[in-house]
Amino acid sequence: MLYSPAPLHIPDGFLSLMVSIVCWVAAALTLAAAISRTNRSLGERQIPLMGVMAAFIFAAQMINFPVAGGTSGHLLGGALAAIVLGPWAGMLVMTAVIAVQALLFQDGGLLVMGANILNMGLVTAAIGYGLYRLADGRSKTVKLGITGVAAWLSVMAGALLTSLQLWLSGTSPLQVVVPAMLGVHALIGVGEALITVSALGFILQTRPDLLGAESESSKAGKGWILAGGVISLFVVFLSPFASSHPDGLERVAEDLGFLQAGQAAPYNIVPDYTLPFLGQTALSTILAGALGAITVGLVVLLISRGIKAKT
Amino acid sequence: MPVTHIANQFAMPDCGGDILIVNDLHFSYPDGQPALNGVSLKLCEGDKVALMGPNGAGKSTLMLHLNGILSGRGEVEIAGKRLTRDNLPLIRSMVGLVFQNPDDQLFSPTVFEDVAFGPLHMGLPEAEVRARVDAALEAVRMSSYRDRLSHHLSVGEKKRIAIATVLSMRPILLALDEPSAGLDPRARRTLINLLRDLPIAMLVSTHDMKLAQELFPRAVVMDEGRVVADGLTADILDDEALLTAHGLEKP
Amino acid sequence: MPVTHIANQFAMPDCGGDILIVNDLHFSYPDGQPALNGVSLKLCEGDKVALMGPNGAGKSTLMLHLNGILSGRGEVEIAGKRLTRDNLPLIRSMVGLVFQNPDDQLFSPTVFEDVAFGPLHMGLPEAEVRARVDAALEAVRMSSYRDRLSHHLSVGEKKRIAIATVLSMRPILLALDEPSAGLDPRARRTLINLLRDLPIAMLVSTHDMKLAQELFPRAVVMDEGRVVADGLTADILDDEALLTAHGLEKP
Amino acid sequence: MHSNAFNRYREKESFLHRLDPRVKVAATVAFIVSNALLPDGAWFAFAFAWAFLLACNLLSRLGASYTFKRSIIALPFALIAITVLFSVPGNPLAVFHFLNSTFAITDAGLLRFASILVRSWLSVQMAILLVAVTRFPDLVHALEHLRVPAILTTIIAFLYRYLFVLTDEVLRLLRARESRSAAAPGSRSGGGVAWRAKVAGNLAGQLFLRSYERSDRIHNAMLARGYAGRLYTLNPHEMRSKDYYAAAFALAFVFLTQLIGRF
Ligand SMILES: Nc1ncnc2c1ncn2[C@@H]1O[C@H](COP(=O)(O)OP(=O)(O)OP(=O)(O)O)[C@@H](O)[C@H]1O
Ligand SMILES: Nc1ncnc2c1ncn2[C@@H]1O[C@H](COP(=O)(O)OP(=O)(O)OP(=O)(O)O)[C@@H](O)[C@H]1O
Ligand SMILES: [Mg+2]
Ligand SMILES: [Mg+2]
Repeated sequence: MLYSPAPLHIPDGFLSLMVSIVCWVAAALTLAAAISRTNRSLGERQIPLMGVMAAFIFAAQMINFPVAGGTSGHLLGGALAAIVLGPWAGMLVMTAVIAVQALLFQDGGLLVMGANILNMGLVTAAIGYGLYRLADGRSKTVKLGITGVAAWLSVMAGALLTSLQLWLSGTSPLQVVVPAMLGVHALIGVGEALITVSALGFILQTRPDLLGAESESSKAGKGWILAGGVISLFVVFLSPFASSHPDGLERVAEDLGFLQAGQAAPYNIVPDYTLPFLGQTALSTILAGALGAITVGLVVLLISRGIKAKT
Repeated sequence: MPVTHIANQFAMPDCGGDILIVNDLHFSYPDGQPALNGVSLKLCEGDKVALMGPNGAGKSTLMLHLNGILSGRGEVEIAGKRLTRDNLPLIRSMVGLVFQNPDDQLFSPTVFEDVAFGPLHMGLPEAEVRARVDAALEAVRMSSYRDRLSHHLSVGEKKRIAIATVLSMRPILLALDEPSAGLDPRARRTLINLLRDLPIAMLVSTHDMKLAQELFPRAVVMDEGRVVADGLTADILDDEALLTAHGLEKP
Repeated sequence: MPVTHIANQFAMPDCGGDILIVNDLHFSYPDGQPALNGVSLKLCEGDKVALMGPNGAGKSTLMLHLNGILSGRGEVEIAGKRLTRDNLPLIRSMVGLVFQNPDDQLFSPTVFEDVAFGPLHMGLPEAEVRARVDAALEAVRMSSYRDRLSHHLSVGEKKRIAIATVLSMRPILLALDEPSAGLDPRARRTLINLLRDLPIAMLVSTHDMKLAQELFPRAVVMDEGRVVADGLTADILDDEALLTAHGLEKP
Repeated sequence: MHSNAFNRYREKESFLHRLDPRVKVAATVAFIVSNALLPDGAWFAFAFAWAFLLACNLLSRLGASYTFKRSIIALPFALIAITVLFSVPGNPLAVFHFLNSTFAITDAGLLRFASILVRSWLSVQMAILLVAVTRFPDLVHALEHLRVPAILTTIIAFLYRYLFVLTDEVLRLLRARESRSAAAPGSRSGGGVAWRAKVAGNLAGQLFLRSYERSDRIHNAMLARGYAGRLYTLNPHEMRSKDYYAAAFALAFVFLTQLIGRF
């Protein structure tokens, strides 16, 4: 009654071991960066703040509003967390939320938790914060407008990543999973955007002092804008492509040599883990690795910028 | 063994219950905790009744039944209308429920938006909404707070705005859950005067014996999910044995 | 115009303030809101003092100064030690501050961890920590709750555990912020007995005049960031003019 | 108020309840990894894993079907995998005509689908059992010992503690909204979707402010008890010999499952 599982939480068993591990590595690297940044830049007050904020995100996910015909919209909160807490703290907070959801409610698995963290915590925070910083110094209306777009895109990004992971794991064919996930989440994203915007509006109206205090230096801000922008573009261009021309995506993979000619679909390569790190899983490894690499690359970029800004 | 008293042991004027009739209400929370074990209660037009009892007696649970937020076995009737799933929205416009913590009640950024929520949700036209907000704020003497941020008000002010948020729906019954908790004596006094002046039937749960004594001619005592006494407040507060048996104290 | 009373107008036994001396303390919140405007106060060994005053008088703010969580202009001295940045850890082990809402005070998942938090952060060895936890739980008569999860407790139980969390630091002064708020009469009674039995000096802010009357021989009244009266509780509660001027009421 | 929905621990006296939480966490993860490692259609190995799960269920004294009843949670997600029934090339088992298209369930597709479902179903059940026999604070301690960064475990511990407080707060807010969601006689009620979304956002904003201010008060409470930026905890757990045996046993089980699955 209190807790309803959300479709983005992948349970154990639905991702291949390889994809799970690659996602874990990507998530762990990003989190390591987040932890070192948070430890370095934020005071001792941060521990209770992040802890209670994690509980806040958890509780806020229960707030819903009736849309029509018995359906209702609700919040995932990744973008909101990053905007109000800053990106690094936002990521840690979302990670804690996802971990507790998995541990306590089996909403999302343990082995696949890396993927869930990546999809719902890290990417959403990067997009949410990156685009929000784009609105630095603009009017409140512009800020809220951009926040809405960011919130919507963050949900779409999560959905897209989820579908790609499912595809690479051979759990669902690309031409089914991408349109289905993106279609559903385009609507969920609207709910997310509406609630995020009005929650932020509420905070801007009552305690504007709370926003802005957490914002990082302007240089690091640029890094985030870049990161958020790149991921957003990735979503904006890949989503329509992936949903209307799923064959195209496979063709690209094929042309690049990932796919052997004549193989009908990548999910045909049912992972056979006699040699888990080599062999026939090469394609999924490489593609999932590419996804991870994008994330890690962005993180490295950001860290180097952050360190430069410090010295 | 708690002393049990027959309900209505004290003489009370009777009107048949034209505003509220609760009949043999039973309710258990989902975790199996029984909270109401057959509550019966009647309220007449203009009745101002105190609802007393120790922690866990079921007072808040009973209040949540009055406008169907919880629904247990038994009957609840407001102004002759049986509470059912279908007329829930209608009933909610007739019963104004004010929660203990005004922070729970006030969820909008400004006072105006909060007081307007009920009328807006009722689908009233804008002019009517504005008129009702003004009237409600006037009634709690907070007209000048119309555009303030609720978040920055003092507890006492928040309490009064919380009452305005339900007055704007023109309820015929007010149900207030521990309205004086956390108020300092001055704010408490203001509240008492406000409640005294509101020309509306009310059921007020409270641990504040003095408030009950001053404001409510009639009192209902609950314990363990049952009404254990119902009568003139003065009589009840005089009954030492009753009070101690149910964890209450003389004011 | 509020009536102003000279502090210490009532006769009080004097010890020179061997536990707590607050001298001319001023403090404004970062948003410019002045909260303390020259507070002076002394407490002797074993003194049990009620701190009364309307909402916003500055009671909580004063308490936060006693162990340096806030620090304004003026002097605070605990057991002869001036409160400075350097001896903050020492002072914090001597002043046990209990906040109004036990949910803020009990931030660890289990009762044991919460009560152990203070001693652990004082750097005591493990055996000593365990002994102190046991003693503190014993003092509030909650030994059997050692391994319970904090969120499963009732308000009254939480309140007692909250007191244990500071008793485990063996403070010489307890500062309790509105300990009886939200308790029903039975839980309140338990708390009163507990406080009466604790052999330790305490400063207790409260809106509960009856609690003050029963438990504390001495009372301090604050309003607008100042001490406006300090004396025998009985005398203060008899001074009708003083009470109404500062938003208080006779119990 | 009570949010017992969040308490997944079931109090019992059993071997599993007393086992060191580190062992329980590690064994659960090993079990789940082992499932993921099994190839499709390794029915004997799956059955063996299931037997192990049943044995754990019995050892926990929660009853053989305790985790089964609660494992429905992963079912909705199975919808996403259902298409592999049709999409994996193989010998058609059954053919449907629908909207001018032909769908064929293939034997390979069925094998893949069933394998995904079984893997997930076994893994979810073991996780359910883990939280049923381990109190959440102990789980967090286990994560600490297993070298999860302290900042994360601390956030998780706070999250768990305030989960109860804040969800109660949210429930009260939702209740307040509900109780004023009224209708005038004869009028349609509810307002527009955007307005309702705005109200939901207001609730979230309100909750945020209250959480933020609460974190301030908690910080004060921590300072008052000597917190100065570093958190110290007592280690409440100690590995005993029976914990080591249990760990070794779980490890042996995983190896055996893999052997069965492959040969
Ligand atoms: N959400 C809930 N879930 C389970 N049990 C509940 C819940 N809320 C209340 N209870 C239980 O129901 C009983 C009645 O509670 P209720 O809150 O109605 O008492 P009350 O008379 O209002 O007490 P108080 O004076 O403390 O407000 C108590 O035993 C309480 O523990
Ligand atoms: N964090 C804060 N920031 C700004 N002003 C504050 C803050 N906390 C309190 N104040 C203000 O400082 C003054 C003193 O507040 P304080 O909380 O000390 O009063 P109090 O006597 O404890 O009142 P109460 O009886 O309501 O608890 C009030 O005017 C209050 O509005
Ligand atoms: Mg109640
Ligand atoms: Mg205070």
